Amino acid sequence: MTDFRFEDCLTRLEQTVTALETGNLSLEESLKVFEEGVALSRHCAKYLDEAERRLEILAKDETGATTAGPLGWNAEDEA
Amino acid sequence: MTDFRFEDCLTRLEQTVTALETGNLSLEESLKVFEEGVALSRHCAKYLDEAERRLEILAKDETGATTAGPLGWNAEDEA
Amino acid sequence: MTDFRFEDCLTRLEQTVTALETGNLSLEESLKVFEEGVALSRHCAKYLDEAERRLEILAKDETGATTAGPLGWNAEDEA
Amino acid sequence: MTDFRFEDCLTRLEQTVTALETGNLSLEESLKVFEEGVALSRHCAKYLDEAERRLEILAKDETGATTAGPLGWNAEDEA
Amino acid sequence: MTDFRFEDCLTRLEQTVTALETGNLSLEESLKVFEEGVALSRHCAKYLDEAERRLEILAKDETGATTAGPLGWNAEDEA
Amino acid sequence: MTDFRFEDCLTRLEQTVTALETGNLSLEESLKVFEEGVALSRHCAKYLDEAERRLEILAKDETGATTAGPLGWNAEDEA
Amino acid sequence: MSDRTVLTVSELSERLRQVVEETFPAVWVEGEISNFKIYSSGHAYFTLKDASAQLRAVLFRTRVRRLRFEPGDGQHVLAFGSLEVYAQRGDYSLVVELLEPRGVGALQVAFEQLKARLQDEGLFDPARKRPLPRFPRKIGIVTSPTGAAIRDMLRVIGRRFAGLHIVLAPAKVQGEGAAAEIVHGIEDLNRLGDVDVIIVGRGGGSLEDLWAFNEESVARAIVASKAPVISAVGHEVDFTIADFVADLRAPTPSAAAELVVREKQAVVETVSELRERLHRAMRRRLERQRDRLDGLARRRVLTDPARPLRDLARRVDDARARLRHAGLAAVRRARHTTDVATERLRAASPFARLAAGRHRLERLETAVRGGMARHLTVSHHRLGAAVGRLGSLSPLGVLARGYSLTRTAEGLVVKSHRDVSPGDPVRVLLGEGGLDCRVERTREHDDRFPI
Repeated sequence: MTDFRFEDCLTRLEQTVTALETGNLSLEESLKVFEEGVALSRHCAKYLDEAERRLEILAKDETGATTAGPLGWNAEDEA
Repeated sequence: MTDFRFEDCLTRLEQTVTALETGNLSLEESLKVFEEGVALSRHCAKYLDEAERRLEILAKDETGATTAGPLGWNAEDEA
Repeated sequence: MTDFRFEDCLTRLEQTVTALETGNLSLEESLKVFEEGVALSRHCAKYLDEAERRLEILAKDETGATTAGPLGWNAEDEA
Repeated sequence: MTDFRFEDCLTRLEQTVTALETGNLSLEESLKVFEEGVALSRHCAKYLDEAERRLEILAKDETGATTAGPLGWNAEDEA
Repeated sequence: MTDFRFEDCLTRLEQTVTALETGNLSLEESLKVFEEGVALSRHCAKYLDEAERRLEILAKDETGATTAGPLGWNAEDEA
Repeated sequence: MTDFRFEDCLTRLEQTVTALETGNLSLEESLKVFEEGVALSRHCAKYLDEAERRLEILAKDETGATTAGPLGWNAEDEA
Repeated sequence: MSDRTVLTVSELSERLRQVVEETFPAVWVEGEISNFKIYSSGHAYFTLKDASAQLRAVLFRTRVRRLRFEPGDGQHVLAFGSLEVYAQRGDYSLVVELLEPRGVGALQVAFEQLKARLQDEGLFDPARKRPLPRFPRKIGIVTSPTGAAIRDMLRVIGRRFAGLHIVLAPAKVQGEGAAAEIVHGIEDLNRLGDVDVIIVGRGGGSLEDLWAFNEESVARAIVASKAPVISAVGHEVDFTIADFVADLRAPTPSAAAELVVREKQAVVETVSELRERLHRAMRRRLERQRDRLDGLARRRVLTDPARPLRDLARRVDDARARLRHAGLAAVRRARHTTDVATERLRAASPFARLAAGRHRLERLETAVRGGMARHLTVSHHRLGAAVGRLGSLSPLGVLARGYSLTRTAEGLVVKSHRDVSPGDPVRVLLGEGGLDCRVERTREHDDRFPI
């Protein structure tokens, strides 16, 4: 999921939801789908949190030092 | 960004704003653009601060001693 | 600036001022030009102070000893 | 300036003053002319002092012995 | 001035005074002429003093002894 | 001036006085003439003071030479 | 008319008298006596006449007595004397000294001849005559030591001037040998060398008495004398050859003495006056020169020679002051130009541009932050919506009703007893929590209600 962009992730989450809503899935499938949705949502939230945190850091960082790298999904994997 | 003139820098910052405002960017892209914008703005502010400082020094310097070099971007880079 | 005569210096100062007043310069250029202008104006003022001082000394000096050399920019550069 | 006669010296001094007063000279020229004028005026004043001193000596000298040489600019130059 | 007769001396003194009074002389010349005039006038006065003294001696000297030599300018020069 | 006769002496004295009075002499000449005049006048005065009455008579001695002897006779007594 | 000279009778008579008496001091006249008359006074008056003229003549008593003949009318005579004008009567007459009958006087002839010869020689020439010394110191006198003449002269000299040296050369003045003695006297006096003047003379007498003074030797001696000679022979009208050749003729010896000797006081005064004039002239001369010198020495150019210097010094000072002023003015002008340029420079300072730049920068920065924040907000919303919907769709909702879900270790849901074998671990998901179980046995049938 590393290379997923936030928007792609969010889109999949919404597809997952839609799949669940149709109700055509077996319990097992819906459980799988549901779990994926939860993971996706968590991922997105985390990304947003991180983004906000960095925004705040940038806003407050008077020293002007930028954080080392770009905000990526990888960091989440390690969390 | 070393060789950018202040005006160029400001122009890029404006482009950044436009890019952000159009909303066509992914969140990741936005973040990247945002960070660049912040960096540009800091750069400009710093330049302005430095310029202002030097002007003030010039205005107040009754000893007539001029600062060593011309007011340039290089000095800032080394800061 | 050593070899400049006072009049040359003054002429450059005036050119500097005119350049600044027309407003066609970039901020960097105008800063540079302004600093040069300030330096020129200080140079001229200093030269005038020195000239006046020497004038008074010469006018009052009853011993008749004249100062050694001509009033030049060099002396100022070493100040 | 050794061979100048006092009258020539005074005439030059007055010309110098007039030249300065017309104000058509550059500052450097003015200063040069001024210094020359000061030198001339000192020269003249010194000569007059010397002349007066000799006149006093002559007036008081009851022996009638005249001083050895003529009053010249040379003597002054060696002063 | 040894060989000058008193009258010549006086005539020269008169010329000297006239020359000074016309005022056409340069300062150097008039100083020289003045010195000469002073010397001449002293010379003449001295001569007259001496002549008067001898007149008195002769007038009072009842012994009739005349002084040795003639009253000349030479004697004065050696004084 | 021993050999001068009183007569000549007086005549010269008169000439001397006239010469002095006409005033055509130079001062030096006047002084010389004056001194001579003083000497002459002394000479004359002395002559008059020293003159004494003598009466002599010439007689021939044995050799036939004429000698002058006193004439013992007082004319005044008979007057 | 104005140049017409008018004389009174007296004046004319006086002039006539001078002319006549000086022109004819001694003259011989030849004529015939008439009207001869001797008055009671003893003087004789007569007229001398010839064919066409006549001349009054008088013979005083003393002369009358010396006459050697008896004069009378009609007698032809030679008369010697001088002419005198008698102003009161307006006539003139010959005062006769000698009167001789015509043709009688051999002496007369000799006199006339000698006089003519000496005159021709120029011995009577006035130009030859030497001036007398005005102040003689030594006076020689040739005369008789016993005569009246020496007495008279010494008296006069003694009275006027005490300090004179007089040398008397004694000489017979009449009779045999008189001329020789007179000559010797003159020569002896000259030999002394220092005699200033010589008086030769005697008292009056007859023509014969005076004759020695008419001798040529005496005349020559007088001419040869180095010292000027005064002749003083007889009284008034006795004229001799000596009188003619002498440097001066005195009528009498005492007159000669008076001529020679001046008053001493006058001489002394003359000398002192000369001395006075001498000193005065010299003093005046010196004073004049002194005045001239003082006048020159007092001239301003000599007493105050520094005067022109002061003018020049003022000129120099003026020039100096102007120089300083002009120099400072030049600097001031330059300073003004510089100040104007500097003021413009200050006005053109890029400070304003900096402010504008900063303003624009701030705006842009705000825009950047705003854009980003908006983006994040939109993302949050979208995520929130998705998460909300997902929550309501959880398949685990049935568990709450008592159902449970059993999965294999591989996570597969166990739907049939055949899905597991005894001993297999299974995980049971409950409404609340879960169970980790192991399969004890499998059953083909359970106790559920048949449907």
